Amino acid sequence: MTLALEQTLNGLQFGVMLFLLAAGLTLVFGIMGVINLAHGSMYMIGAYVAATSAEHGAPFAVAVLAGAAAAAVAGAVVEAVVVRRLYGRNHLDQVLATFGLILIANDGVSIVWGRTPLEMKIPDALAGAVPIFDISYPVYRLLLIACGVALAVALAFFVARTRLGALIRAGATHRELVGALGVNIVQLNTIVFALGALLAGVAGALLAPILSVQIGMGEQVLIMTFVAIVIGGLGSIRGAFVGALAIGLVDTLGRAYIPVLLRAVTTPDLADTLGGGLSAIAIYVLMAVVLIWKPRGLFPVSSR
Amino acid sequence: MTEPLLAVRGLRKAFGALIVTDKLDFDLAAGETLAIIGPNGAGKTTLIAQLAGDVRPDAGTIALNGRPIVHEPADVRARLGIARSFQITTVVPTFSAEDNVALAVQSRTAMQMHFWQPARADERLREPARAALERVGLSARAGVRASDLSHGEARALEIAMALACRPMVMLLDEPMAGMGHDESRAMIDLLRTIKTETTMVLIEHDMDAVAQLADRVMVLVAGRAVASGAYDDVRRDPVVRDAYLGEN
Amino acid sequence: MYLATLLVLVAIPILAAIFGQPFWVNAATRIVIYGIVAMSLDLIVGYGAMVSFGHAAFFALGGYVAGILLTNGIDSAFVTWPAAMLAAALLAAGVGALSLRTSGVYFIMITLAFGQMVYYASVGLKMFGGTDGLPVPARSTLPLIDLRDATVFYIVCTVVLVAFFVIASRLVESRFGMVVRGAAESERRMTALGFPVARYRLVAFVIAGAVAGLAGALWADFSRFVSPDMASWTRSGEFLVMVILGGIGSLAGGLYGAAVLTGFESLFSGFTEHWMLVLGIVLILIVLFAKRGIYGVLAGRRHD
Amino acid sequence: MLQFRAVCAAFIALLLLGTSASAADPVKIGFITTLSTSGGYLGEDARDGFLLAMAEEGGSSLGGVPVKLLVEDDGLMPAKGKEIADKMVLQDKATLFTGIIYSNVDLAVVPGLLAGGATYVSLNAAPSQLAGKGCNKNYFVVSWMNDNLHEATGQYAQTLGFKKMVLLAPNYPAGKDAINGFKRFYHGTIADEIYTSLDQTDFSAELARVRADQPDAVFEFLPGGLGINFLKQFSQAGLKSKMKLVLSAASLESRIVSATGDDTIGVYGTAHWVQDLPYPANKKFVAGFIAKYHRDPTPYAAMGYDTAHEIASGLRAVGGDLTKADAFRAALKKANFASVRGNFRFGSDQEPIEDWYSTQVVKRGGKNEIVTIGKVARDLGNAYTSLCPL
Repeated sequence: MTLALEQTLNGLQFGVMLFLLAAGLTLVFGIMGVINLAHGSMYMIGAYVAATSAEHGAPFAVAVLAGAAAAAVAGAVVEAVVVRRLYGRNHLDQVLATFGLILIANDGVSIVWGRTPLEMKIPDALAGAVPIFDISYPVYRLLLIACGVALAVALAFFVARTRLGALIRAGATHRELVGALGVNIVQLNTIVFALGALLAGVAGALLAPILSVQIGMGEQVLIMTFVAIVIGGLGSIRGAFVGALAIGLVDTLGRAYIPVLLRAVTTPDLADTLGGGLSAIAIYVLMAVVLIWKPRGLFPVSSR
Repeated sequence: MTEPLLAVRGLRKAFGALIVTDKLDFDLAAGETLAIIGPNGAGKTTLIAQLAGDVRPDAGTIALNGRPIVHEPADVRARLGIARSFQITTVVPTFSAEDNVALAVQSRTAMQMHFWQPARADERLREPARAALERVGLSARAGVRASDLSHGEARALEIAMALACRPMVMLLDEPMAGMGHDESRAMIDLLRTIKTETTMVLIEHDMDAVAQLADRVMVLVAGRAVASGAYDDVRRDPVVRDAYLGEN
Repeated sequence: MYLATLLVLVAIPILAAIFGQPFWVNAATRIVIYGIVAMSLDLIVGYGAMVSFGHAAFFALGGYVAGILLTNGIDSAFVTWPAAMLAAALLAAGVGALSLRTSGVYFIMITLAFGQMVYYASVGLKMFGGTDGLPVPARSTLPLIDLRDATVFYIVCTVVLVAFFVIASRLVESRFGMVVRGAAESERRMTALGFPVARYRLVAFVIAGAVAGLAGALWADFSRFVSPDMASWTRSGEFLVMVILGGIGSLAGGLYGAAVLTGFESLFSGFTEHWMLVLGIVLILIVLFAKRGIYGVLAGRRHD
Repeated sequence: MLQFRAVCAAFIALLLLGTSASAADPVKIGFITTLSTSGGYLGEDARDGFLLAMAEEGGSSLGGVPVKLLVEDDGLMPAKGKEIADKMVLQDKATLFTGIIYSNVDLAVVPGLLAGGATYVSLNAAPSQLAGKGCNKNYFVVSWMNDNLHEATGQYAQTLGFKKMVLLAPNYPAGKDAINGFKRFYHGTIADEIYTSLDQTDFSAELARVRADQPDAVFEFLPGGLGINFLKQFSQAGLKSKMKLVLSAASLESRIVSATGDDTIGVYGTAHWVQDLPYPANKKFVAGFIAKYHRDPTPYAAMGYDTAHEIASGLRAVGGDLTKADAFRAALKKANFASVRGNFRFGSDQEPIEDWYSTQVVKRGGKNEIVTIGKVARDLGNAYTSLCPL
């Protein structure tokens, strides 16, 4: 039982972090109709800059902000230089160009930082573990859950209650209308793109102390992020939240329990073989099932 | 008494709280041209969509030649003989006009897949396609990309495609929408020649066209048929005048 | 242009012999096999607007089927190649039937999901080597023709390529092809005309999958090694890059894309460790400025 | 016509670029290694160690023989490695190879090279398939036989007296081998064997299982980035105070230590080479490496360096003439060079016989270092030697 609680917390933590990435990706798709494979690179940049800032003595919070800011700036630059030219182009062109951006980002990072993974320490105040019932859970992971949920709430508030948020909502469903209102679409796009990159950068910076900060970290998480937003329905922030949590939980609980369950019904050797494979594909099976059941995801956005 | 070609009974469709088709019953006799008129939002296009199979009704039956088709998807209904034009021209934009009509000719054998013979050199497709283009007056434009046709030409192309299917029923959703006066004239003349040889359901706002083409007029208001009959009778119906024509 | 391409294909082994560079034949064989896959992918992407992000799964399955048969001593090409095609076709039928319920980005993602499932399945199957891959003991055999000879094998692959090019060229101009192409642009219209669009698409998908499977079998023969990375999503991505790079919807473009991507790597990786950076920039420039890829550049303005 | 010319011109350009690379004289050494992906730094260190040895001779020769090192990145993909090998054999006519880091690439590449008559000197991967019955007269292993890596760790865990352990490895053949190797020398209770995915970054689910199992100690074989993530998360989960970690050399090296900070302090390890080994060759290597690259060397760097010297000894004996195959082999087999590990020689199967050390991470002068504690095994060979007909 306590194991289940711990695994659920782990799944939640993974899910909310995935949401930070998914929110940006789904907004960019919803508003600009762009598939941005380079979103993972923003996450990587956030992590690298945060880790480097921390190494040069920046306090933890400052390092995270630096990472987020760097990702936002990178996002704005990428939008202005490349992505802006991809609006209205077909998805294939977008995939190819943003794939090119991934290559540039990865090689760029290896030129600046080298290939050795970077380390970022957890601040001492957050390093311990707290007892929850009879398990002790890392404070830092609880903080991640809290940050993720807080940012999700802030984002929901921002989209629902602010003028910019209203434009973003309108933009997701009625792009022409927003243009007709005399809003500077070019600027709105840059802002949204930078906002998405910022959230990805926050995720990268927050996860840097847990994960190794290394080249290629963006692509691993990118695929999962796509799975999450596709499950949720492209363009839907609510969908991204549900999808990200579903992925977080299914992936974590799958890894925790599929091998154990299999061991109960087959030989250990077969269980290990199958278990590893099955838990790795669990999220893809989930996505395929959702799409077969609802071809436009759980919360389809009407206009697209 | 002969069986109606198309029989609609108790058709109902709602989008949430909005009822767009409300217990609709009507028949269509072979050779008849039925015009459906009504104010915007009366549910005309949704009705066509339900007849064609693009939208599933919540309740009711549709029978073509006595065969229930309400559960058949759009492509099956098309093969059973329902051809349609769309409110917004829907053709294959990068194909030439002749290619588009040739596809319509080919659709008569839609279930057969031929993988080898070049379709563009196949006179069994091209010859009927040219004939259909000729009928709608597009012979000179046969080789032009559909997306390069003028609006009126593209509408005529859709009619040619519907013709080339040799359907039992043609469902035409505002064939004259967006046309200038002369284009409309030409289209009305074209449809008059066609109506003698097929059965037609026509949505139209242009009352001139309705007067000239329709054997019978059905007036839809908020999803319900408030009147049905010959154009002149319907025009004089006080309910209709009140709900619809009175606005003019 | 086709004549020149054919001439180059024929000239390669001759020039390789003259200059004493047997590696050219080797490199050209690789390009030809990738070209077959890219062409098969172009058939569905370029003509059917079915952007499959899981095409490598069919390539890998074909490779594994041939590899497993060869490992078990069944070496007639009349068995290994058709078996690979059949297996890939069956997989494509299943994947296609489920995936074609979706469209657009959702189709991209669901094919990716199925691709990942195949990938993890190949990783999990330890009896076939798992991540270590499966060494293939010998090439398939044909009567009278010695496939062990590099040049002969190259010629056979080229014959397959040219044959498929001819077949595919006829296919896209046939009645069947017109329907698939029409549906790519206006699914509504093709449905309203009475074409069972999903069935046509499925047939196209299965043909493409089967040919990718055949290419996989050729690859197993060629490299005498099959491994899960044949099925990885990055491999699927590379195939898409080849198609777009070469010129989408041009069939022959697939070969050019394969040649450029493969050639690019072997040329630049010699000069600089950071060749991926260069590739990234080139990809972006091609998307932004050469809209019909290499084919478009070579063919000049398209006529129709 | 224009298009025709364009295709031909492009092709000729490609040809010219291809031929320009083929000048003849120096001995070509194919160095196929992993430079990208999360395992990229492993190959980078191996290459840099090798280059350091070359630099001691001025940078372009080994054993007084001019050499040209052809370095290419296999991207951790077996098929890619094979592609590169084919190219180096056919285009560059290389007959001497080294560099491969990962066993799966090794198994795809090396048998083909050996079958073609080339010589392979391994600086890292040495899977069991190529030991024993699979041995070959042209195959030399300077580093370790894969099993040794984990056998030594199993031995050390046994010596440390752990009663109950949990073992973790990625779900791939080398992972299974690691766990089997460990179990060959460790005889306590094994509470759980956990297999992870090779591309996994978060180990929270596995750590929760470890916590529930309550072992005395944990053994993991998670090389490169995998290990960094695991060690950080292990410490963050509060498990470090509850149980010990005992790791093999692949999972505990200077880059992992530097990337995990204080999370590795106190962790036990085993290695055949440690930075603080007192041999003169090692002192020279460590000083030279730090001076040249400004970072601490890993075992991969040490093995790159040793392998270069081993190849140098062979080249010197035949004056760079690799057609004298028998003489070259005989010279290689003598291992006539001063290894950074001190005691090193080849067994009859041309796999190493060497000492293994126990290590621990300690903080020394503000820096975390892996230090030698003692010897776990002396002259450790491998379990397959008797099966090798050589």
